[in-house]
Amino acid sequence: MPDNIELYRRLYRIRNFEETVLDEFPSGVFFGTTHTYLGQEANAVGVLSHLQPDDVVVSNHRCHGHYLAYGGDLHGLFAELMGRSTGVCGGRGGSQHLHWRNFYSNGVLGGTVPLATGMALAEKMRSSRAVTVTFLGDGTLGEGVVYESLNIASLWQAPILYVVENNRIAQTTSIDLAVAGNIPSRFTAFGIPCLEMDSSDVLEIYTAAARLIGEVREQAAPRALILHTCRFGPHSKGDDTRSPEQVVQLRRERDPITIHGSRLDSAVRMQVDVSIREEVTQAFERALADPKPVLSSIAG
Amino acid sequence: MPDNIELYRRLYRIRNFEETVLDEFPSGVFFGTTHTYLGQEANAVGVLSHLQPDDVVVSNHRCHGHYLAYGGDLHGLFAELMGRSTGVCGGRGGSQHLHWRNFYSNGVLGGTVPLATGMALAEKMRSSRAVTVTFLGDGTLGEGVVYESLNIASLWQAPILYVVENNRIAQTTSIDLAVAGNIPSRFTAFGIPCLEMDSSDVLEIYTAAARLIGEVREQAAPRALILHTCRFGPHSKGDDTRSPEQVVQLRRERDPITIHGSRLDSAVRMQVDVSIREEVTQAFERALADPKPVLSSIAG
Amino acid sequence: MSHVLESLNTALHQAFAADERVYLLGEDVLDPYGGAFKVTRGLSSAFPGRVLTTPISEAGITGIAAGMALRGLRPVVEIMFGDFMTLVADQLTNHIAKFRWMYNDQVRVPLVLRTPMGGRRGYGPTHSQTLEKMFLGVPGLRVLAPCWIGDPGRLLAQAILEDDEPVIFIENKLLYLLPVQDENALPEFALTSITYPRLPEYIPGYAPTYSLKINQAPAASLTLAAYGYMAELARQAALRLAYEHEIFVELVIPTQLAPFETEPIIASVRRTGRLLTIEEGTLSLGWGAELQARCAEVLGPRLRAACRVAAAELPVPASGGLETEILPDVNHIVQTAQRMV
Amino acid sequence: MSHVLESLNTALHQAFAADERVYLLGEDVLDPYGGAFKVTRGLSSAFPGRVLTTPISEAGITGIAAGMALRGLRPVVEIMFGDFMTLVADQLTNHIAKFRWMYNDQVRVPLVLRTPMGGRRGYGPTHSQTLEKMFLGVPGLRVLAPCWIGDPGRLLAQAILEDDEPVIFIENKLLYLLPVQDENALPEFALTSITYPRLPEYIPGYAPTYSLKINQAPAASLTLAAYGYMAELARQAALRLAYEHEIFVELVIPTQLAPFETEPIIASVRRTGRLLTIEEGTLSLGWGAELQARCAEVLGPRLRAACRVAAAELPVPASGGLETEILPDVNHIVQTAQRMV
Ligand SMILES: Cc1ncc(C[n+]2csc(CCOP(=O)(O)OP(=O)(O)O)c2C)c(N)n1
Ligand SMILES: Cc1ncc(C[n+]2csc(CCOP(=O)(O)OP(=O)(O)O)c2C)c(N)n1
Ligand SMILES: [Mg+2]
Ligand SMILES: [Mg+2]
Repeated sequence: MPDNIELYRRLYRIRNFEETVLDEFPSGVFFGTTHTYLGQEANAVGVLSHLQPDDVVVSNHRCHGHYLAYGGDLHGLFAELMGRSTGVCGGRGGSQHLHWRNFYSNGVLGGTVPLATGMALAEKMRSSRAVTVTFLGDGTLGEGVVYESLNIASLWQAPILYVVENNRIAQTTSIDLAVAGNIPSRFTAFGIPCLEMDSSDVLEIYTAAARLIGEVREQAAPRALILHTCRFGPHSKGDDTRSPEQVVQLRRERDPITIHGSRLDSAVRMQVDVSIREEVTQAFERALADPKPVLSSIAG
Repeated sequence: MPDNIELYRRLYRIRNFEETVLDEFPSGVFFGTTHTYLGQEANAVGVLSHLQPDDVVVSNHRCHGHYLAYGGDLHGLFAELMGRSTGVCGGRGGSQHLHWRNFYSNGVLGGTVPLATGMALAEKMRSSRAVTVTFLGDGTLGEGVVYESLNIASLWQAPILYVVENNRIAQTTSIDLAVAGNIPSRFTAFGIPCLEMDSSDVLEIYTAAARLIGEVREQAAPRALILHTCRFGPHSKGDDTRSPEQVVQLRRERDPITIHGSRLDSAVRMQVDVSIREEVTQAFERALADPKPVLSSIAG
Repeated sequence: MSHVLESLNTALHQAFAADERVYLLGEDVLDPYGGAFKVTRGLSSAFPGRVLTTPISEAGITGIAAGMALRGLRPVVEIMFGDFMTLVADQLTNHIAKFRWMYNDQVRVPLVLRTPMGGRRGYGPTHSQTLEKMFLGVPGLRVLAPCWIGDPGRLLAQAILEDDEPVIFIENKLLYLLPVQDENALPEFALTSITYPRLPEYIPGYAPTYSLKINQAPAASLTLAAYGYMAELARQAALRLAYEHEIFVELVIPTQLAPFETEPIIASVRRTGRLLTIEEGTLSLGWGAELQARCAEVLGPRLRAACRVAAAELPVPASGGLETEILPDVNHIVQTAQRMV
Repeated sequence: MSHVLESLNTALHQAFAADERVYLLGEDVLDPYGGAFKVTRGLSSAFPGRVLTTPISEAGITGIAAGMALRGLRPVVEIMFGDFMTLVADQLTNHIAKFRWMYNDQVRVPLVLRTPMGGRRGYGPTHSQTLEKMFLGVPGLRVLAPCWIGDPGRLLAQAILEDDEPVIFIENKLLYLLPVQDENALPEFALTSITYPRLPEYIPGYAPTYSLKINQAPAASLTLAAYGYMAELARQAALRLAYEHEIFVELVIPTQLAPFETEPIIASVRRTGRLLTIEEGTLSLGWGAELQARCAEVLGPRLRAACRVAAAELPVPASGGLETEILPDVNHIVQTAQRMV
């Protein structure tokens, strides 16, 4: 198990990366748009810290945190966001379309869920004992293909963990306007056991995930983890329709960095902060100096 | 309430129509294929006997029984199956694609469910107090758009009754291979109250439907009725992969015609049988004499 | 001078005011956000209860809108990004487009499905496509594309209020902020607007085709055909061709993409003998393919030169320079035109 | 002599035997039923555990197969009717077709999606369409169509075992029961088979284009292009044109529809000056549109006559006579050819 310092490092790396992204966006270094993981760091770190090298992750539009918690390289991600040929996808994918080792993301909501389910099944068919973890938001529960996937995952016992990050909002739409009934039932209705957790504490999530990923691996069967969580930033950039007070309160009460950071000796923590900030800055600077791809230089 | 004789008449009309369809198919009078309603007659009759003139029905590939129970005309359906210009859709639709008054069917599974949901919402928006009833099979629960619809029906409180006809088979695929978890939970997970019933008795179904349709109408809210039922015939024609013994047993134990027919005086029953057979035969003969459409005669 | 976005937004307000059967369904369409591209801004405040923000269920809401349309309402659906039109392909093709004919002309499906298409914003492969070509060949669908010329808002309002057929309404993202131009705003050009009064279900003034010629120019030797935002690039190219290369063109801009009404384009090519089609989607089986095929069929050897400018046959990359390379631009148009005459 | 159906079925058996990474997913594919059109017959008995009958979830199973393909397997998906391809449009377009390029060529998606298309069986508007045209313009997808000529099974086996790109494999329903014909079985014709060894990812013998000329006939004055079942109708038309009207044609039959490899067709049109394309789908933006556009682009006025035979732009009706009227047949081909020369 990664120690508290290491877990903190992972959390803060995501935090600092995402803050840098939002801070630097207006300067025009990045292309397109972005969906930052601010506030949800404990989910990715708590869950993905259990992964073994062969395990597979399928992520969505809000993928930076997942990618970094998976072990993805800061520079490769900055470079991707900046559209450089050194980006993890050579600048072709951009923020939402990442692939690195066994990590995959795509920007069409819901469509990644059957994909992940198929990957889990393939690993089972190939007897690799690898676990597949896939993330989806509360809003993504609106997409029908999610349920097609849950049904088949249950019928064929896919070794997959579905992680719902319920931040109670989809872009600007509150969960009350978009999710009828309740989330756990949507998994148990298909025969997929489900654990629900309302926490921003990486240790609590880590412990819950340990159990579920263990079950997925041992029993080669699907599980779901519903994480009630908080989005601190805008959906993408400058598009937060919630009241500032509401967001301030979330940041005060539910900050994974604060919660877990308090477990560290403050000098140690400061040292980690400094080193992470440096790591992030260096990756940013390095990416900024990298070349951009041109069509003629790449295979059609 | 229709009396027992009338209910029987409705059941037997469907039975005799469908038997005629299967009997006559080899003679080449019909186009394409067909999905008969044999064995499930009590569902359509039990539910649709509650409809008021403005109510709406959305049906699927197995629509003959729904259409006839809705009050649809025998000759128009025969003519449609025979591709005559007097068919309910002038021969353009054929067996799976019917429209008559407030009755609609289409042959792409699942896609009719949002359609029905939207119709129900439209009736609510127009304050018509009309109820929409839609039928779907157990196999159709595989389609994701069904869940998109349930979610929205629940959020927006559509006045609709979803009737699942669970004959435990989809074409040749047993429910065990296709439906994980359980059916009622798939509705309650979205906040849609649900009643389950394992019966081929039209009176039992009629009573259950009375309650649900009443609730849908009074509360302008969605409900689901799960009817465990039995398909007596092949999926379409000559494609039954079940053992003949199994089907014989179903026919012996679960025949809606037998169950309800036993409530009638046998002389009365015989009289009804004769008159229905005549009605069906006449409709068949009349349709057979009708002209076929030609492109030049119809609007592009 | 108002922008295309404003024009469309105003048209929605007018349509809602004019007919209470008009509803709108879409993701994140409520105020204060007012939709991802703000086309619906203010609508939910002005018409509460008729602007329905939906779960993320593109197929579901399209099917629901179809049901509403079949039962007497006139729904408008917003699909947040045109890339997600793939998710509604079944509802459009196997349900909405078929009902009228399959049900023997007994029903109508007056539904408008609006969606923004196009790249040049760095959104990457799944948020930058121009996918309308998938639907231009589906019998039973009308596909419209407003332009910065004429009256985009009127096109939308007519689609919502007067057209009883299902309409797909394609809005290019970069078009939104272009100022709407009428005749007077285009002093360099002579503008003609053509409609089709002979069509069986003709609606006066609906879905015009525009034709632009440079004032006092010699006879055109090339026809350019383009729609939506690409018509603006074609206009720029037309000026450059005239002033820098003395190549004079006629630019034809349909607002109805499907069903194909190619008469004005063919009429122009009869005069010029050459057709250059311009579109933002990928080349193969794009809008231009059908135009070229129809011209070749009708004109035979009188079609002396045919070319298409379109996106390279690749996903749209996120990286800006790469994206620019892949999408068609004014240079491509100018260079291709030079090669053709 | 074996039928196309048998040839495809045998190929599946061979592919399963040759490579244990091959799996098949589809609705009702288990024995004894063996699939709605029996193409998978016997497969589940011979390879239990690798033939997966699925719920009715076209999008889901296609996405699942894509995941399997990305993780080292070689899945085959059967979509029961091609009409339901609309349900997998998103998986194909925004996921499967994009992964390789969008992920910077780091992955491959070796998946084959098979589906039957076509009418003439009275199945009506939602079970009779020819919809492949929706996917012919999607960059990143290969679309193949076997024919009654050559070796349809080999085409399928190569797609499954040798091709690392995603393939859509279009099987016309009436094609299934046609006997497979090789050179010797077509005594009236000279048969040439053309492949593209210059393509970057060339697989020997894969996806040939066939060319048929009547033996000892004068120089052809018209090129017919057709694929799948329509190639059989075109063959019949070619004979009638020759024997009844002394019009001699060259018939070109590609088995790869997309990406478009038009060289053999253009080479033929260079000789004949005339191109008649024949397809079962509705006219607008069908396969023929792209061919005609490419010919017009390359040949300019040397394309003396261009025509397309295709279905009327309507849903396919259930009523037999009406269906026949709407779908293209030998008479349409013969009449159109007569008008062209
Ligand atoms: C199919 C599809 N529809 C719409 C969108 C646009 N979109 C991107 S993110 C988003 C909200 C997603 O909400 P949720 O699933 O809760 O994830 P969160 O953003 O809260 O992490 C929307 C509507 C999309 N990318 N894909
Ligand atoms: C989208 C779609 N996929 C597949 C089919 C082919 N098909 C027609 S009926 C059927 C089985 C349906 O089973 P179920 O929903 O249980 O209804 P039942 O036939 O048992 O009444 C299938 C697979 C279809 N019509 N539409
Ligand atoms: Mg959310
Ligand atoms: Mg069933």
